[in-house]
Amino acid sequence: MLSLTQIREDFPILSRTNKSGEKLVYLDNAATTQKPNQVIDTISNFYKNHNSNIHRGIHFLGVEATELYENTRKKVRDFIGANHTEEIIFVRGTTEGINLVASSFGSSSITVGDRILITGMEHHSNLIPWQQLARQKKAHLDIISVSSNGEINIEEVSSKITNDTKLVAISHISNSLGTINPVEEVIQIAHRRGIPVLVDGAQAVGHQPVNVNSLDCDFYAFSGHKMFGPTGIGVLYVKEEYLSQMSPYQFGGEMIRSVTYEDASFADLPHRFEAGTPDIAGVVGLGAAIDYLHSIGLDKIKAYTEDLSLYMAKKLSTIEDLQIIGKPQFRGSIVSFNFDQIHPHDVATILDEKGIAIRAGHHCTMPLMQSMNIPGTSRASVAFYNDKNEIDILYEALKAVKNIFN
Amino acid sequence: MLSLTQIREDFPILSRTNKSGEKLVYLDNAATTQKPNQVIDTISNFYKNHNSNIHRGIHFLGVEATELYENTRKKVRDFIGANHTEEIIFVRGTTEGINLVASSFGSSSITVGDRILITGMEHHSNLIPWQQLARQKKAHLDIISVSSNGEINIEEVSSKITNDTKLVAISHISNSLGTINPVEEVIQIAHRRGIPVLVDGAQAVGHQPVNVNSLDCDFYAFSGHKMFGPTGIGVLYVKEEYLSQMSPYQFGGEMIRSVTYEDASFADLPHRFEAGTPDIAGVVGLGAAIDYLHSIGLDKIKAYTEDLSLYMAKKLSTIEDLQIIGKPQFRGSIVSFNFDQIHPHDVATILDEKGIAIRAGHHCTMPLMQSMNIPGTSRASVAFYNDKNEIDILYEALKAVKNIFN
Amino acid sequence: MSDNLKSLYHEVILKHNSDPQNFKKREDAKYIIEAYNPVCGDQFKLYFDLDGNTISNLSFHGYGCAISKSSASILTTLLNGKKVEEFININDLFNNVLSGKPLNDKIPEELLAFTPVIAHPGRIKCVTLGWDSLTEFLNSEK
Amino acid sequence: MSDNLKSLYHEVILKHNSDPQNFKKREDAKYIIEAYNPVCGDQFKLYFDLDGNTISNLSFHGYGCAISKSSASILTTLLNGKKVEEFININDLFNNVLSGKPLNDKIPEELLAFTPVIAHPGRIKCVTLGWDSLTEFLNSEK
Ligand SMILES: Cc1ncc(COP(=O)(O)O)c(C=O)c1O
Ligand SMILES: Cc1ncc(COP(=O)(O)O)c(C=O)c1O
Repeated sequence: MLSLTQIREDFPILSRTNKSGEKLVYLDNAATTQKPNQVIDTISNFYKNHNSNIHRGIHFLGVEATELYENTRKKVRDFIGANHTEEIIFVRGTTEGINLVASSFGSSSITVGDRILITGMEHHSNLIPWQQLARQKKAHLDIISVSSNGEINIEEVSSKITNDTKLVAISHISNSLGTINPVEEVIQIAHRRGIPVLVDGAQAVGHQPVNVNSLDCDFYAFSGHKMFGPTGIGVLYVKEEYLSQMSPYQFGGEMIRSVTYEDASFADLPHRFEAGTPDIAGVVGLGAAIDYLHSIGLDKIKAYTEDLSLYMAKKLSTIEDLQIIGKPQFRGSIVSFNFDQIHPHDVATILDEKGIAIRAGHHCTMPLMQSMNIPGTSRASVAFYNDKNEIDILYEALKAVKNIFN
Repeated sequence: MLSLTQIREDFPILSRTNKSGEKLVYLDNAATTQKPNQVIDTISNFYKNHNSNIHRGIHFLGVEATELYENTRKKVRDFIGANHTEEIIFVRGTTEGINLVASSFGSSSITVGDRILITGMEHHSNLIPWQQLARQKKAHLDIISVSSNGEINIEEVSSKITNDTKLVAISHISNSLGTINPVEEVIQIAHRRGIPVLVDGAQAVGHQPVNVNSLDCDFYAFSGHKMFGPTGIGVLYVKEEYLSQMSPYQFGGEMIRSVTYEDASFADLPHRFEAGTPDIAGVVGLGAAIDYLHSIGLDKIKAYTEDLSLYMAKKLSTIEDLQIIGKPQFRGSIVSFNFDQIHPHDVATILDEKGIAIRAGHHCTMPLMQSMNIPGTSRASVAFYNDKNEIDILYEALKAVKNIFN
Repeated sequence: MSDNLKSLYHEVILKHNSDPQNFKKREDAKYIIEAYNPVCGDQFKLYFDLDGNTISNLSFHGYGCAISKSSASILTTLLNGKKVEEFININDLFNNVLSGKPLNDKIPEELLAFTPVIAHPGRIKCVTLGWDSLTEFLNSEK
Repeated sequence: MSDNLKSLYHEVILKHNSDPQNFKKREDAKYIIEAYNPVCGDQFKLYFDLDGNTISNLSFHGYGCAISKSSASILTTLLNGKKVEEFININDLFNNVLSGKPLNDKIPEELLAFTPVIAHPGRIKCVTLGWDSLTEFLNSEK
């Protein structure tokens, strides 16, 4: 078990109240997580003591800032079990990471008639880049269907991989249903045919141990703000084998080796992919988030949040007229649900009045909602600072919602 | 005059010392500026009290965060004199802003045989995107030459604009020479031929009043970290007329109107250009930087820093064997210089030992350095928190450098 | 139930939500316009004719939250058979109320049920969804 | 002048900077290799022959800061006529010194002039520029 009182003290926002004086019950962790003082103070401390541009600075601040920045790259490497620091590219977030792959890998490796395979539960960030790439290249986008339980069928993965398939892209954990996808199996199947796999890890990193080496994925993208770190920073892991083939994504300072007016040659990896001044403070803050997660332990975090989320799914399912949307065998920290006759936005607004923050809508998975024939869901998502008491508060509030509409 | 003691107290890093106990004299402001407590505390306060994802949140934190984020867009609009909030796109920095234009505007408006006109003093971020776009589109990149004083000739601008010229891109202030370019005149000339102009404002914003409306530029890019704001955030201004023609740059959440597995339609401006979770805290911090700059006054800042920089240029030019590189009529806060026989990196290292932070190298303007036949320069750049006493310390230290090598 | 909740989901809203007025498709309507909120996914159609300057046979159909649905329902009850100018006038008054301005003129009482939504800026668009679409249509017809 | 400065720009460095040894182009050298530091712009060429295992006629030319230039100059004085293994040995010792490890073996005294550079991590590459290129070349020749 975690020492919850201690942990909650690390997150100052958890003592916020809403306008009616109701205490915040933050259950919107899938949208963004809260930040511990350790992260907030690291960012302040960076600006107060070490702020400088990096890589080219000879002065002591430049040296300090560069060290903090590059040490975080090592931390990230170790955190996700990558082999090389070169494989760690700092980006704005999951969305930019996937766009980078779609642009750089996509432009060289996808051509007319090729196929890209994704699942039907992907976040728009792991759907639209591939959809638009396919349109542009006259390639095809294939969709692995999602069962009413919110799961994919591993046989369908096999059968939908063709000789023309050039990439498989799949979310580690579904942000709208909570499904933990069988990414290891998908990767094995794809690799048997020599096809690289991109994993959208936005909902996994920070909630469970993730090891890109044992997963053997080829691309892995995640966001700092969803793992208790700062907004504006994320990571794209690219396996060395693909990295060296990829052309730069953006052009500018820090990513070149040599330039004339006519042409440019590009810097070593990974700097080639980090054009311009990066979010230095964001990177340093991300490092603090990793340290913080280590200090609690990711195995513990996984056990605790999955238990909490199962408790939530079970408890909410006892409410009359409430359906849990997605009943996967393996569930992350997310539970989606709907009332028969009450719109998710009305649910969320009434909960908001009670200080409970959940999300309502299509959760950037519109086509999934269309395929399930629902306009959206209410979604509650936990983190390790939540507890069963908060779930009970949610439960009571949802019963009150029902009463208002009856 | 500014109240320097008060201002310096706002910047905690200014009391840092180096390993030898020498007090920091920060003259590397062109690389990145330092941040006042007002900015640092705003970021902390955001994370401690308002952190949430934005735009789709119904709960009170989501409302607060969205309001803070979108209010900053209004602040930026007013700060640079834009007409519409839609014209303000948040990006990582100048580099990403220019890459966005090169990709979105470039892909639709530049074709075989077209020409793009830039100056010879552009930062790599305002050179390589155009160079690579030109290569990709079989278009041509034309270069306005830079005089030995570090200036462009306005007649050459006229003569280098042809019927095939589709874009002019020019820095407001040169980051390696300090030259304030005659952007108004360039824009007038280009507009007479119906050609849009992009201005790289990285070195101008925060150091002088900038008004995109009176400039009448079509694109204007700048970085938060160079205007006393956070790293990882910047702004691209796009005049409405061009904005509506431009296709999205990255694809993902927050930038769509409606999505199926087969296709997507895109959100209203400016959200169409802000895919994924943005750097929310960075944006809010940028707003605090704007407030801070307003509280001092940009006219005062301009007068003060330009006076300081002229003082510096004059004083350093009295040192024997020291050449000022670039002697423009109008100088921003930057002075580049070289000793006859001493390498810029050696200069910077010796100054570092004395606590003085300057930059040495090509300053991401390699082709300019090649054209001037120098490997780089030492560059000292001031901000409104510097003073003449610090310039005098620099002066004495440079004389010491000369002594070491003699 | 707290007072806040009572007032936010006022009985007027709840009534129109569970029993929306003029809630029907009419494919032969002279005008069919869409009211879509991409943020929520709320999606209604408004059906009506224009006899000269008079809005007639106004109905709506579609899917949305209680707030957007009840607001659209009230829209149809208030404005069927009214002149375009009357719609514009009421719409202006309604927008004033929703932006928190003091109320000088008379406004149909049902609309006051939506004032507590002001405290939830993310939901204002739900209130105005149908109204905005009709305004936009009328503006484009000018 | 502070003690720090004295030691950082040691007279050995200053001497080799103002009067670099074996500073000449030799286009007919058996091997010409480039030493380029994209961060600083330092750019040297090393010219040498290999007689079996022996490095001979070692010279260098190009442009760089005092540290990279003096280090390259010392490299040529120390290693001309030496065996490849000796270079590797000295290079390893030198790298140990520069990474702050305690010194067990004897190392040519001139090289100790560079130890203060350890405090300036951004400049270490200047010290090792020529050495690294030679190492890389020898590794690729294996
Ligand atoms: C003139 C100019 N343009 C562009 C840039 C790039 O800005 P950033 O690195 O913040 O993207 C800089 C900063 O180095 C600059 O000085
Ligand atoms: C599964 C999944 N993928 C991608 C994203 C996009 O992440 P970001 O908005 O940080 O780029 C999210 C976050 O909403 C997500 O949940």
